[in-house]
Amino acid sequence: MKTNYRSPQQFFRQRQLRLWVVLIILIAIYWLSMAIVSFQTIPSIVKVPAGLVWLFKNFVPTQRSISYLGPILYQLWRTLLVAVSSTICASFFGLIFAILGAKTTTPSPILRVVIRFGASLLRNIPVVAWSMILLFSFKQSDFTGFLALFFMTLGYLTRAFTETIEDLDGEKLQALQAVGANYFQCVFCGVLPEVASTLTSWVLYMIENNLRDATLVGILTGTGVGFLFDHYFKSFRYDAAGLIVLLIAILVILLELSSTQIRRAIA
Amino acid sequence: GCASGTATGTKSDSSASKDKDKAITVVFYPNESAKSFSGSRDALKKSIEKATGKTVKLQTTTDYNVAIQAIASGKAQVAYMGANGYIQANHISKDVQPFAAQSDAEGSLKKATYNSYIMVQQKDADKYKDGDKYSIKNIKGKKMSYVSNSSTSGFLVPTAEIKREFNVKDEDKLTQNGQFFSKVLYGGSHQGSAVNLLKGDADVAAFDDGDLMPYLKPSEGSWDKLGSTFEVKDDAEAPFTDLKGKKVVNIAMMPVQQGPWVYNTKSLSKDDQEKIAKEFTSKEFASNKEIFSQPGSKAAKLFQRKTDKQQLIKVTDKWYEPTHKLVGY
Amino acid sequence: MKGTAMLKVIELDKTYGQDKHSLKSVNFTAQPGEVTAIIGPSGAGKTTILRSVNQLIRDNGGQILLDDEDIRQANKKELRKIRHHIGMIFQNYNLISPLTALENVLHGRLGAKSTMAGMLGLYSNAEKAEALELLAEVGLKDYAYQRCDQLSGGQQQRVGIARALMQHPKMILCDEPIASLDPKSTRTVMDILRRLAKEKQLIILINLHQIDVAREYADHIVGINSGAIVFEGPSQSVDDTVLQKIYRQADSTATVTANEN
Amino acid sequence: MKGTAMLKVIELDKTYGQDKHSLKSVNFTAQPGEVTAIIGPSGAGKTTILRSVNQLIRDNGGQILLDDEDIRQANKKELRKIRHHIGMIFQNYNLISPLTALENVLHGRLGAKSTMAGMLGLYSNAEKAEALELLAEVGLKDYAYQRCDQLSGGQQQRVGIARALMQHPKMILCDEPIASLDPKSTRTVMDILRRLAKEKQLIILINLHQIDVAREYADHIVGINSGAIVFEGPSQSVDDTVLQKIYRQADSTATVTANEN
Amino acid sequence: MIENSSTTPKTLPQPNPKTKRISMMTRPRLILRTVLGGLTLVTLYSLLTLNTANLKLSEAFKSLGTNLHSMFLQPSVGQDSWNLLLTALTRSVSLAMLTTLLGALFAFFIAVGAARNLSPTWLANTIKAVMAFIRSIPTILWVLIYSVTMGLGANAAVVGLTFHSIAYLVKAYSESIEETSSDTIEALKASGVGFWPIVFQAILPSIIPALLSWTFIRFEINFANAVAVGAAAGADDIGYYLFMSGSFYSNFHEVGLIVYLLLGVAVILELVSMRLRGHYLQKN
Ligand SMILES: Nc1ncnc2c1ncn2[C@@H]1O[C@H](COP(=O)(O)OP(=O)(O)OP(=O)(O)O)[C@@H](O)[C@H]1O
Ligand SMILES: Nc1ncnc2c1ncn2[C@@H]1O[C@H](COP(=O)(O)OP(=O)(O)OP(=O)(O)O)[C@@H](O)[C@H]1O
Ligand SMILES: [Mg+2]
Ligand SMILES: [Mg+2]
Repeated sequence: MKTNYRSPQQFFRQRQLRLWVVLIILIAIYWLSMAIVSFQTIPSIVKVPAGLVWLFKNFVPTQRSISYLGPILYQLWRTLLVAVSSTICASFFGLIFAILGAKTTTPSPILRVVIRFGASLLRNIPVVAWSMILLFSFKQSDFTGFLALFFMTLGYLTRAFTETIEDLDGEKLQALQAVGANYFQCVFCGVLPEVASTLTSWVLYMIENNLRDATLVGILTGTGVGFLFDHYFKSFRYDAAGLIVLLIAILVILLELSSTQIRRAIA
Repeated sequence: GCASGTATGTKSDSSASKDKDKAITVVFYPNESAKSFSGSRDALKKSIEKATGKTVKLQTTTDYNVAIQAIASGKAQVAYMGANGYIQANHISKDVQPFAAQSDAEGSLKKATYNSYIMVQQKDADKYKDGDKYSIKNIKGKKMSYVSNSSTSGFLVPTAEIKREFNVKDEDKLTQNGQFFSKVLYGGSHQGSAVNLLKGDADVAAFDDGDLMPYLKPSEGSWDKLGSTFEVKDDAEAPFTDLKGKKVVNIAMMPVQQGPWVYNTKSLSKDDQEKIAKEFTSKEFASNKEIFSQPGSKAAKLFQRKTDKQQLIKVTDKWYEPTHKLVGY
Repeated sequence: MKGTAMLKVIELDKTYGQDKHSLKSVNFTAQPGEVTAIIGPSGAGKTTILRSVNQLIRDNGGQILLDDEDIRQANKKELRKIRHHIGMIFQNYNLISPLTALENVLHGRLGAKSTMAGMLGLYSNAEKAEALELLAEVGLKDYAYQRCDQLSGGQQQRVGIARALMQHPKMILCDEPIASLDPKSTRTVMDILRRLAKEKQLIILINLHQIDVAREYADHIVGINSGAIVFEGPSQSVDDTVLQKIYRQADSTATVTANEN
Repeated sequence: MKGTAMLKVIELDKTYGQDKHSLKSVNFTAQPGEVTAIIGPSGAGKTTILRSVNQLIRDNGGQILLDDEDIRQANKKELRKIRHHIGMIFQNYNLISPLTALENVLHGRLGAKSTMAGMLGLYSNAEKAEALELLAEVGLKDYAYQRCDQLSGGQQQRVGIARALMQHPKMILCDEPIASLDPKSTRTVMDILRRLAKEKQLIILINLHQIDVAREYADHIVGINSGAIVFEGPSQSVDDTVLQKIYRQADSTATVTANEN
Repeated sequence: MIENSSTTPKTLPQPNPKTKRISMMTRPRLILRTVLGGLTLVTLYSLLTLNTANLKLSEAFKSLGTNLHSMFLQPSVGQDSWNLLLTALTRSVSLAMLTTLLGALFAFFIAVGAARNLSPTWLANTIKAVMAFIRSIPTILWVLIYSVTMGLGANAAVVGLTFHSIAYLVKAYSESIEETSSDTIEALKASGVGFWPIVFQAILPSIIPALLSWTFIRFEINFANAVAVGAAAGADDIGYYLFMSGSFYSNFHEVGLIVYLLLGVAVILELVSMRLRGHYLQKN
């Protein structure tokens, strides 16, 4: 790293130059992408409010949709269970992988690369492919939904946990090393307490995320509230579909609130 | 391919925004009828362009609701859809009107239908006999497989048949586990639904004829006969590779009306409507080798032509009365 | 015992990055039973020396002999064992902030525990009692159950000291342990350290800025400037000329080669 | 001018949480042109006082008069303006670590800039030159372009000092500014602070642990113990009995009510 | 706001000195354990009650093996051409770029309002709730909405996907902002620096590594979404071919090839993000 500049002017000029280069690259990427998919920024943004109006006009739950409340609530409960269980299982394995894969705590750099790319693989196999792989073998059931969510969550949590651990101040770990603590002790007594609150919020977020993804997975596996949504949606019962969205939103907001609350309590 | 087709279509579109109103958007949903035959689609685009003198933009979507909303809202002017989809679109906006559908082999509308089946495995077939005839009386409590709930022949028609037979009022009963059926599966496609049955995940499955023809052959009876037995072909590709030789029997067969070409009368000028309708129902159009697979040829095209007489033929909303009834509006 | 347990640093070298020469051929010894103070201007390399001694940072060359064995040659497992016997007190405390003071002190026992017991934080009652006692000794009896990030700077520093004492160390490395302490606490802490050195024949290596404290409490003083040792001797022999040599030029020229010894 | 620009703290109260009484009816004054030192045991509330003075923490009651106006009544905008004239030096530096020393020093000018210029970090050449000069003055000329997390503790502290000076403040609050400095830097820094106080008639309020430094450099000394002022007077009058009063009991009883004044 | 960081010391009552056992349990720990324990119980319950559809595991895994085999070991272009697939892939990547860039830009400013250490609590909470609401509307719905209001095509796809992109990044960014040490913010506040200068001069440089990693994660998600949903909006991207070969033809070979293409993009992304992060995190 070059640390000596002739004058502050030169230093700031270089800073600015770097900033400009980054900005220009970003703008170039944006412009190129726009051209490739023929996207029109301004006309599109102008129409955003109109879309929102349409959404509320069509999807507001009506009197009729209340009659669907029973099955919706039951499926929502099932979906919540699958979302929670897949997240918890995934976070258990994700934590192990993250500790083994984080730069600061990895026992071997090769393992780190393997884990990172393994996680990337899990995240990036598209849902359609997951559903093909899993549906053909595990059939249409809650279990298939569980597996699909589990694998995708594992991919994300491994990465998120890894980075949380990497962001940790290395000096604090050094203090434990200096005490003569071994690897696992450093992890359990140093790393985990420091990151517990962040990890918890991640876990709660992934539950929320899986609840929403369940709409996608549900369509594929024919289970849960996602399937129900698809069913109402496809049969043009938009009010019922809207009711499902509303209920999911309420649940998601509740989860988010409790997440903040819990994080504050354990911080 | 269709990818480049879209690109050029939109480019001229953004350069001269005036032309935008004049451009005609055609939307396809890859339903049971419209497959990814990009060659056919390009030919279609050319012939519409020739007929109207306007730029044509082709849009494909994988989502059923998007296609229907697009044509109903007038953002797309022309669409090719299944019968059920048409009814839905027409229900949202009366501006959506059919103008052409595939004729029967005689070139008329009389038998302009294809078949939807309810099938069971051959080894269980006897259980579904009512006297010496097959019936669906015994399917209650079984495991059922549909195609998807937006499918006409793989969902709408079979459920209508079951509703009629068992006098069920609430359609939702037929789609939920443990209500009418012990379990309800969705194959995602006609092939998928058939596979559910062949593998034994479902006891009863609904699907149509056209989509299964490459994989099944009638070993007893024919495609048009109730109670026929079908066998998986020896050279069937995935996902049927492991299922060679397995047999299924159709215990119910319902005619399904051919899906229409529709336009939105609000967003397409009268003049263009006539021009396109005329072009589509013309004899030359039917002999376009890119759009119709000619009799005897194996090449997969948008439409199959069994005889020289088969072509697109003019239809109106009235002809779809039976499907209107099935849907309920 | 005294002769063998001595700490001997020989020709220690350290560069950060490629060009930042922070330690240049550092040589000094520290005897058990004595308090050895390292003094020198800010940025001279005091922290760097301390961290090299228990190999928290890898140096570029030299020898660090403890009991005539070179720490630098130890493998991972041996190093852990050695480290368990070296207490360290950090300039910026380095406590695990969400944990209570008590738990941080108990961490001092980790090196002596089995992996499993350490992981799960299973400490015996005796250990807990000892930790509480140590906290009381450094004046933090009432803060045992408080999260460390809610303690004042000086309070955190003292938690760090208690943690080091909890290790029952043979050597204690202190990086400016009294920087954020008030005079009274300073005396308390320095008294503890000196007493430990004498009673248990510990090696105490301590970075200090306050020369008067160094003169009063240290037996042996090492002066460092720009990464090079410029003085080593008994604390009585530190006079104004020596101090001038040590603190000369401060560190605005720290990167420029200085070769006095 | 001297009379009006005085800092007057009246009956200041602060509790952390519900029960932790950290400041109890604190009263003292600080004159421009003078260095006022606050001394007291660790955990007594020195940092808390300083932070209350520029309202970084909201106290529970009392008055803080600067130029006879109560800072506590200022609205957001006024507060920002007032704060721009108050330099602050933190116990743990509080620099933006990924940025260079130079940039951190320049941050001292942000309060005087328009929002836009501040957002984009547009500094004039004169400001840049001044920042470099200030860095040179605290002995960090060669470190101007180094990331702050690569500086030693004392180096970071001095960057913080330069940042405060960059504000051209009317008052400087220093939270143990010399804790991690070597004696020479300590002198440099304290000399700078004293000179500034005299030359520019600044109010300098400084938390110190080193009594000798306080005695030498401060004009006025405030002693605090367990959140209560136990002494206020010129630095000459600080004798052993006073010190005993200030440092008595240390802070193991900091939470227990103590009502001497 | 920042100043009122009054935290109650969360200690349990002092352990009774007479009892021999010295407890180290504090309230935060208790809460954490309760939460984790509760979640574990729910997990156990739901795992035990999962409907497995009479699954025969051995058979399932065998067929999984064959499928994976034909997917990953025998990829082929199927009935489409390389040219077609690569063009479509570029289109998908572009969609992801657009939605990520747009999302990041909007999200950063909204996130500042949603960060509890910068904005009043009511505002932060409101924004967070609105974002949570936006997130819970399925992407396909957004796409539907915008293909109705502006017609099928890239415009609808980009706008539809950007909504989620923004909602997600606002949450992520605002939490990163909340994690910046309040001390450093305090230092600038103490010198009377205004709000936006603090955001850009203190917070932004401190959280760049976090922002980068979040943005890259989102890029990945956007890419996946573009594949899943872009096709529905008629953006004519790789998702269309994946859908056709997967859901319609069950052509494992072509699905395999497309998955390889997608993974290729993901690996490149991962490499770029690792490098950038390393660059900003480096301290030595
Ligand atoms: N991680 C690092 N990367 C690069 N240079 C570093 C790093 N850590 C320290 N240095 C440099 O090495 C030199 C010695 O640093 P060290 O921390 O040992 O000083 P010190 O004597 O402890 O100073 P102080 O009394 O101020 O704490 C300094 O010039 C410092 O800038
Ligand atoms: N955020 C906080 N929450 C709860 N208690 C706090 C908090 N900050 C400080 N305290 C308590 O308030 C008291 C005074 O703290 P303060 O930081 O003002 O002490 P100090 O005099 O600056 O000590 P030192 O010299 O060690 O820095 C201490 O008992 C401390 O534990
Ligand atoms: Mg140091
Ligand atoms: Mg303090």
